[in-house]
Amino acid sequence: MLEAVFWANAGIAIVSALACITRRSPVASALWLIMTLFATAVMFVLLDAHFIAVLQVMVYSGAIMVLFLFVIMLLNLGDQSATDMKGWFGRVVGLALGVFVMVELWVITKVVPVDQIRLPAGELNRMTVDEGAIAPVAQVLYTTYLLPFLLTAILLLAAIAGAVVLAKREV
Amino acid sequence: MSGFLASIGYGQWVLEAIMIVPLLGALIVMMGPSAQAKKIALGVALVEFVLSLGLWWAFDQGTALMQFEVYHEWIPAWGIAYHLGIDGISLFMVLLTTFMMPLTILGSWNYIKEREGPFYALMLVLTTGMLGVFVALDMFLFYVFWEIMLIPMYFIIGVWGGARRIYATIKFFVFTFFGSLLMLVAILVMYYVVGRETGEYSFSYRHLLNNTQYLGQWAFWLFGAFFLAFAIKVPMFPFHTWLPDAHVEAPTPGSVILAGILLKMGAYGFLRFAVPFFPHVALDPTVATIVVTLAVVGIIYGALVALVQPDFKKLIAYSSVSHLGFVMLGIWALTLQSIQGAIVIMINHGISTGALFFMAGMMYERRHTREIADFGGIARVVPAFAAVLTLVALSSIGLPGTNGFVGEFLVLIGSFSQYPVATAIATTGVIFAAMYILLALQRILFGKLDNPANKKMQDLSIRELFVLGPLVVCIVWIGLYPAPILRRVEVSAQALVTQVRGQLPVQAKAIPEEQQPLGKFGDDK
Amino acid sequence: MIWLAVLLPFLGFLVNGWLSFFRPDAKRAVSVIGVGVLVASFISALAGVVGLAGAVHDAPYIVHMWSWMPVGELQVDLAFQVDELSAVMLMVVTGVGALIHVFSVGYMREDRSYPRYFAYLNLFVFFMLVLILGANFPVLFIGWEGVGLCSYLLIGFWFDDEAKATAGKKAFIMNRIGDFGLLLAMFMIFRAVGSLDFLEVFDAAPAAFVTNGPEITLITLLLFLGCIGKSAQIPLYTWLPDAMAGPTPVSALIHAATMVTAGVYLIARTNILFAMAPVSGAVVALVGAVTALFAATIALKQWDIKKVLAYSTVSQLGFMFVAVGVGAYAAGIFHLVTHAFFKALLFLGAGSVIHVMHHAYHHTHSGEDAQDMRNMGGLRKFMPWTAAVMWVATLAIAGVPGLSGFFSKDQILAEAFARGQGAFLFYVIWALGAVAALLTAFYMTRLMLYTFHGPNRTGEAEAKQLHEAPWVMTGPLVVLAAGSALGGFLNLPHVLPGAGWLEHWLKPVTEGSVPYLSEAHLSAGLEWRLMGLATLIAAAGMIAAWYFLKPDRLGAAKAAPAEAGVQRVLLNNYYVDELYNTLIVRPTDWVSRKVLWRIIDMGAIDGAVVHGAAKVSRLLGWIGTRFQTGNLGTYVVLFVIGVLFVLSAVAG
Amino acid sequence: MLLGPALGVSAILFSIGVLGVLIRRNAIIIFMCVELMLNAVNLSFVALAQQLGTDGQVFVFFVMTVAAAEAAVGFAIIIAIYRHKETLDLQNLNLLRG
Amino acid sequence: MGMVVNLATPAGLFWGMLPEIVLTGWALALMLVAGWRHGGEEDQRFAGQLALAALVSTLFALWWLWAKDARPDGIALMIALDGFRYASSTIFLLGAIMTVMLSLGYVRRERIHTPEYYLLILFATIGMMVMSAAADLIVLFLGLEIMSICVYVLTGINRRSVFGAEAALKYFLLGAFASGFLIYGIALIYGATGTTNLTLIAVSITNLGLQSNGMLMAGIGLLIIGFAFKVGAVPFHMWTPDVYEGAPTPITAFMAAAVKAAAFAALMRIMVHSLGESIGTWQNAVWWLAVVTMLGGNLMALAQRRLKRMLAYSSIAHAGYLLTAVVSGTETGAAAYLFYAFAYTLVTLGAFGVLAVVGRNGERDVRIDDLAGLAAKRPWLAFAMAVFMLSLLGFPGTAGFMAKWYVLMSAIEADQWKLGIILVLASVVSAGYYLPVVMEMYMNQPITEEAHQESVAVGAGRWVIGATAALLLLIGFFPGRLMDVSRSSSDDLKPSAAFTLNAPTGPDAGMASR
Repeated sequence: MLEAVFWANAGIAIVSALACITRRSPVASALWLIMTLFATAVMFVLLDAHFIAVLQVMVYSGAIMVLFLFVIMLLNLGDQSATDMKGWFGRVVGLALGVFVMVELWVITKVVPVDQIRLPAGELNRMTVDEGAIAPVAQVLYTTYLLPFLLTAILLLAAIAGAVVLAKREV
Repeated sequence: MSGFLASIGYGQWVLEAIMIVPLLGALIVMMGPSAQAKKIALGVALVEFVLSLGLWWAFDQGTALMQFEVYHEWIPAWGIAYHLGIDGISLFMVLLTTFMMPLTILGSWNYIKEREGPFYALMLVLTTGMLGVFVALDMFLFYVFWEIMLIPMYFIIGVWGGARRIYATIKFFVFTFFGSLLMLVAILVMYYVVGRETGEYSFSYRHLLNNTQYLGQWAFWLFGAFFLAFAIKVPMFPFHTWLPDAHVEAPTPGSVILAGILLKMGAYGFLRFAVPFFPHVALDPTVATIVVTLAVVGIIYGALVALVQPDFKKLIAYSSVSHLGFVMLGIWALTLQSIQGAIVIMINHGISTGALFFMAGMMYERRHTREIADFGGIARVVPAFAAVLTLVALSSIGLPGTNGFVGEFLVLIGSFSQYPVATAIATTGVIFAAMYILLALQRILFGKLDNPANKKMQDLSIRELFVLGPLVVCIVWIGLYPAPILRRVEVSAQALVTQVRGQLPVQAKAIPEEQQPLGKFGDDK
Repeated sequence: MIWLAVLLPFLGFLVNGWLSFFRPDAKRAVSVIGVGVLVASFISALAGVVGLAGAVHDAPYIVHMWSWMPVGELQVDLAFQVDELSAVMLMVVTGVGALIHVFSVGYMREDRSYPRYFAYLNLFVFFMLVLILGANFPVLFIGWEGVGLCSYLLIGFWFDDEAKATAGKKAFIMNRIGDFGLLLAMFMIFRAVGSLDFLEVFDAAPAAFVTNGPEITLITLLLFLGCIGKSAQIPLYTWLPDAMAGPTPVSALIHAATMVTAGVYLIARTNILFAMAPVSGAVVALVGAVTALFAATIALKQWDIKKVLAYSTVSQLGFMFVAVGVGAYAAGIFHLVTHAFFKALLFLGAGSVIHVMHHAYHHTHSGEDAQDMRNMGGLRKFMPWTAAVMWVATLAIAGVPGLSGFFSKDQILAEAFARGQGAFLFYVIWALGAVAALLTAFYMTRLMLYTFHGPNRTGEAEAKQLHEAPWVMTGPLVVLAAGSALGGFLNLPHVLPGAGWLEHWLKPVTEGSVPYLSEAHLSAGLEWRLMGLATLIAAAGMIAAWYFLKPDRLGAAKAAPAEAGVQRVLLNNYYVDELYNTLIVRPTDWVSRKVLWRIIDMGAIDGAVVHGAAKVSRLLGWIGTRFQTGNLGTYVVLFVIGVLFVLSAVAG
Repeated sequence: MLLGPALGVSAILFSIGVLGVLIRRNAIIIFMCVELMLNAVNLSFVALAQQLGTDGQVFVFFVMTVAAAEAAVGFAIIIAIYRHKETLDLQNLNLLRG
Repeated sequence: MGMVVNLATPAGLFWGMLPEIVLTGWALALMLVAGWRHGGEEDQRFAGQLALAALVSTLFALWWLWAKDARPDGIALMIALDGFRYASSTIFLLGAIMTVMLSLGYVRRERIHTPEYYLLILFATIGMMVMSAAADLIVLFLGLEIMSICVYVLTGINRRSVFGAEAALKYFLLGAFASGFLIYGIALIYGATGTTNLTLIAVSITNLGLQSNGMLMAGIGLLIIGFAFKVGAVPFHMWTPDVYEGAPTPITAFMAAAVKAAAFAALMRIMVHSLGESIGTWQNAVWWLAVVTMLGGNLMALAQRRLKRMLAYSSIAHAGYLLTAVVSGTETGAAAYLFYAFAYTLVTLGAFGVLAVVGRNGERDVRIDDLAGLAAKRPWLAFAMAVFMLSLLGFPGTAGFMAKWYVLMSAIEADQWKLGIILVLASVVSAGYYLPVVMEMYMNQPITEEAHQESVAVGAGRWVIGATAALLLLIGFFPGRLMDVSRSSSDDLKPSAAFTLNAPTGPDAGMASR
């Protein structure tokens, strides 16, 4: 059952991703990307990452993609009729390379983690049941990963400052 | 004399002094007024010469050990030290350098008309650099000096040179740089190979020399790198093509230094490093055949190409290729006579070719051309010039009684027992030398004085006589009485021959302590 | 005392050289010094020789100056060796040299480079003395090359004339080719013996070499190569005729009497080595004989008076080599001495003729050739002294009995003939020599006829200017004439009383070689018959010349018809110069210029490798930057290619 | 259980993102493709987290933050370039080259 | 051992991150000031001075920590406290300081009146320091992103310049693209080893025998790709010339020196510390990258006539030399990196400083020929530039030589002598474009009489040029001290045997040590 749902969503994600990179209109691309993100969120849930799935929907699909659409609209790119795809040569080269990357990644990532470092089966699911969806993540985030967490603050601050300075209209 | 030198502790400070004096001089020259630059520089160079002259007496000709050693830690973590010393082989390279420098400065008196301060400062820096190459006893230090004197030379050619100076400088630089960088890799490989075997990581020349047996299979490749670096500098055929361009474009003092001293560094490198470090490779029949062949080809080839040069400086440049071929032959024959001969040729070539370049410069100063065809019959108007040029030319072709003969004769007679056929072919070089030099002499000095511009040529001035006079004296003196030089070189040359030949019969065998020609590292410190 | 004899000319050179720069007009001082040092040198040499003769000696007298090249086993001293052989040479060089110096005072009087001339001449004598006195090969070599240098300087003395400068150069280079052999011989000797001192080498030679072995043969052949160059034998003889470009006294001194005989001296000096290598000896003799004949044929048809004498010199040197080649060292030296007298005399005589001719043409500003015999004729009327002494010399060289040349030449031929019993080759050599002697008599008579006899062809105006040369020039001629006439008594044939003085004198030098030489003895009868034959030959040559040549019918040079056929070939020296030019000189130049310089140096090394590497680097760089399109698409494509590359590298 | 498949899907999605970058010329769409790649990485993290512990999920959190920050700066840059050039077609943005 | 810091406690974290915290504090202060005072030239200079003060005080904080020789208690979690960090952070800070000094004059001339300019430099510096300090791949990634984002913006900060905008866009898109590979690599390494802690990765690899684990190899490969992009290795270098050309010159210098150094610091730490034992998996890849980068950078630089672009390509070549140090995978390599980065920072700042002086408005078009005769008009400037060029060339007597020598030593020590030979051959090629600069300055005449009239280094920029040139020469002749520091700073970069043998592995390893 779970596997069926996973595979269905995997299919959706892949198809939407393909659609995303092939649609003419940026708006359509953006929407297809959102579709991929949603399908991925479902897979997150299936992989016992409930909190992350929520974040995925809220932050990614919600915030970031809205930003995309917003900018597309702002720059009035929505109705662009001419495709921005490369010519056939570029597409063939791109396709070939993309396929190669895929094959290569596929070949060398088939290995799964060795047994010694794996949690007992269903451990994460049990933790979610025991502690709720957020606590296991939060536990780690605010203790072990406190420093990176703080760094994200600096990251966002820098990004804000940068975005402001670039987007300011006056010169 | 030696008593007096001992009383002032000459041996302790002389190397430090001759290394630092030119640098200080360069500073003063830079700081001082440009108009006084040449006078200060000349003074410094003379002081330097006088300082170094004491080596003649203070040098102990009874030992092959390094003398006048200077040792300071430099980068102790890597076993790099500022370690200097002189033996019979380097003694005359040092003296040649300090001898040529005042003359060169005097010779550039009127030739250099702009940016005099920097020019003379560079000349003085160059002095230290060249001396450093000859006295360094640490491979790292040697490499630094080896490279660093490229820079003053590069500027001297590039700033004060002729029309195609840019091309010439970059060619000169890149050729040398190419070879020396490979040598750098080789030095490092030696450092690690020897370090791993002995547990002592050091760039000390002695340390490496005493442990060459550990190099094993590496030796061949290491030798190749050293060979390339030195062969380019010498220059050996077919690595010589930078030389004519550099010589032609360089200002007179540049050419003089280049021919007089810089080329010796390659030969010195062979004598000091390439051959003693890798005796098995150097004397390997195949390698020796190749080197000797190249040397002989260089002798003939340089002479033949010199024969057809329309440009006097180019002719001299190619003649250098020919002369240095004799040096290489002598080094590779590795007999006492041939090694000593090679060293004498190195000295001679500095003196004779230096003088030739001076005279080419004097011609250029007067007529602003170096084309042989633009001259002719000038012996009538400049008899003193003609006389000196003839003498120098005769020295260059090795007329007995001049210095040129002593060197060539010793090399050839020493080499004959090792490579009779090659020596026989090399000996034909004396014929070709006569051909090109006499042809040039004839075209420049003799014939009809038909070019009106030549009729107003001035004969040698007093200053120019002072430049050429010491060289002429040396030509005759070394030609007739080279024994003092030979005696000072003998023990070191013998030690070299013994050391290299001594390693030959048995592969990879440590030399017994008492046979080692050089003291062990740091004994006396 | 001997060192004084050497030093004085050198001092003369220094002083005269100094004067040539700073007091070029001080001709009187130059004359005094230039001649004075020679005379003083002669006197001191004479004193030395007399001392040597008087001493009871069993070894040569060695003067060590200083250690020259002490390198391990090789110990070369600057040392002089005085023995019987060098004593003879010493006398010839200083004696004839002094006479020629005196002659030069008159001959060069009007030259603007007078001091320079004497400086060179003094220097030459110095080097010649070093050559003959050197106690080892390298010191000999100093003199050997030094005289070459002076020859070069003096041939090109009037260097404004391109041709003269070229002639000097040619002489030097050809000499150098010979020196190459000498050098190699030295190397081989050193390798075999471990020394280059004459005494040590000659002492060690019997033990060090195998008689008739390849090593000694090669050494001697190489030594002979040196002699070929210096003494102008086939194939390196062509410089000597050209060397006539120098002032005539120079031709007399250097290119007739002294320097060119150095080769003969060297073989005589190293007689033991040659004796041990009979093959080399035969080669020497054969080359000498062939050269003698060959040069004589060319001399037949030369018009330039000095050229005739030059080829004659080459020919006579050939005789000397026949002598030393067959092992008759004393005979060779004997001919050397007599030849010095009569050939110097001939040259100096020719010099006075030329001097006078030149003077005459100079006076009328005529561009005629002062040396062409076709412009002379009947000069005996104007210059009786000169004509008379030159007749003495001509008769001597032609081999008229009683005169010096008769005895020396006859001795050589006799010695060669004597060896004929051992090997037929020597009969051939003898025959060649005999024919050459015949031709000698012919061409010398021809020279005298055309120059001094018949009508005068100089020209109306010029003839008025013709007169006898001044006493300072004729004086030496007379002295030399005496030498030419009486020199034969130095070494009379065995069949005459008081025979073989010179041979006896040279015994200490040559006796080492005696054991190796084949016994060659002529019976007295045969010797008499050979002498008779020689007389016949001389007479035949002279009479033939007298009979066939008609000086009366000869026209002046400018009116002379072009030569044809064999005559033209002879006139042009068998076109040997042209042959050398085509076969050696021009190919060398072409190869050097086109192949070595243009193709290998500039093309292959510089062009292909050096510039090629630079260009390839730039091209690669340029190609690399072509990907830098500014277009992000390209960058991404390369990026992804890089990704594949890295992943493969990691996986593989 | 689903680790292998999830990693595979992740690889495919990542490759599609790369492919998108390769074949598109519009700056915004290329940027979207980069987001797609990041999303694929997130899937890997989450899949691995199921086996290795919640650390992986935390990493996803950080990646999202980075994506957001990049988005902010990216859009600012895009707007800036749009002001100059009135286009986002990268083919027309090649003043700098060679 | 000096001060021991327990990084699991907030106090420990505070002390361990002191320099970064100091700098962040200053950055926040600057942000406030910028919000309050922005617009005029004066304000801009004030911001610059503030930034200078920030960086200098951070440097002192860092050195304080260094002097205390602070060491982590047990395995370094999240951040490392070791000499390598201190030394490399010092380099970034020095680079940033000099960048700010160069900028003071530059922004005035170019009328860039945005105080965020300095703010972003500070943030970028924080990112770099975090990168070199990171003992965890995630921290490293975040540091890298902080740095990158700031640099993207800095590239395009001159909003009047269309070149700047284009450069920023290219840099940003490719940078984000490369980040995707990097984070994917981190994910795979995490998957293979179960941890992102650098020490524990090493432990896992050794204890679990993961050397030929496919996922790990893929992860390493992707990680290398990410870094290769940041350091500008061929064929991931395509952004470098465009971005260097388009960015304001001091920022170009900053990117060439500090950004590159930071990326190398992180790469070096990972490769030596974490992956030193599994060198076989990645050495080949980096070897080839080093080769093509050295050759490619040098060859392409040969084709340039524009100075800034030429320096950009030359920086690619230098990345190749540094990759050579990485290939060795030894502590000597790390030490060589430190030395090299220091020397290269000096020379880059100096050279771009000269370029900024010579360039005037629209400096992207300064050609090599434009320097003709500089020596006659501005001898000291030309001298400094000559020193920089020779140092870049790696000529003895300059720090550049010692740096290259050190790199060569590390390569040959690791028996990579072939790479050494390629390195020196590439150096020979580089003579073909560094030397012409010197030649133009010294051996040619100025094109016009008026040339170089305005090329006067003023203020802080002059100090930067002078000081870097002097330091380069000084280090060139007396490198001993700096070499000792480099060596001692990196001699504990490999995880000590105590960790690799005894530390637990497994899902709880991280927790256990926590």
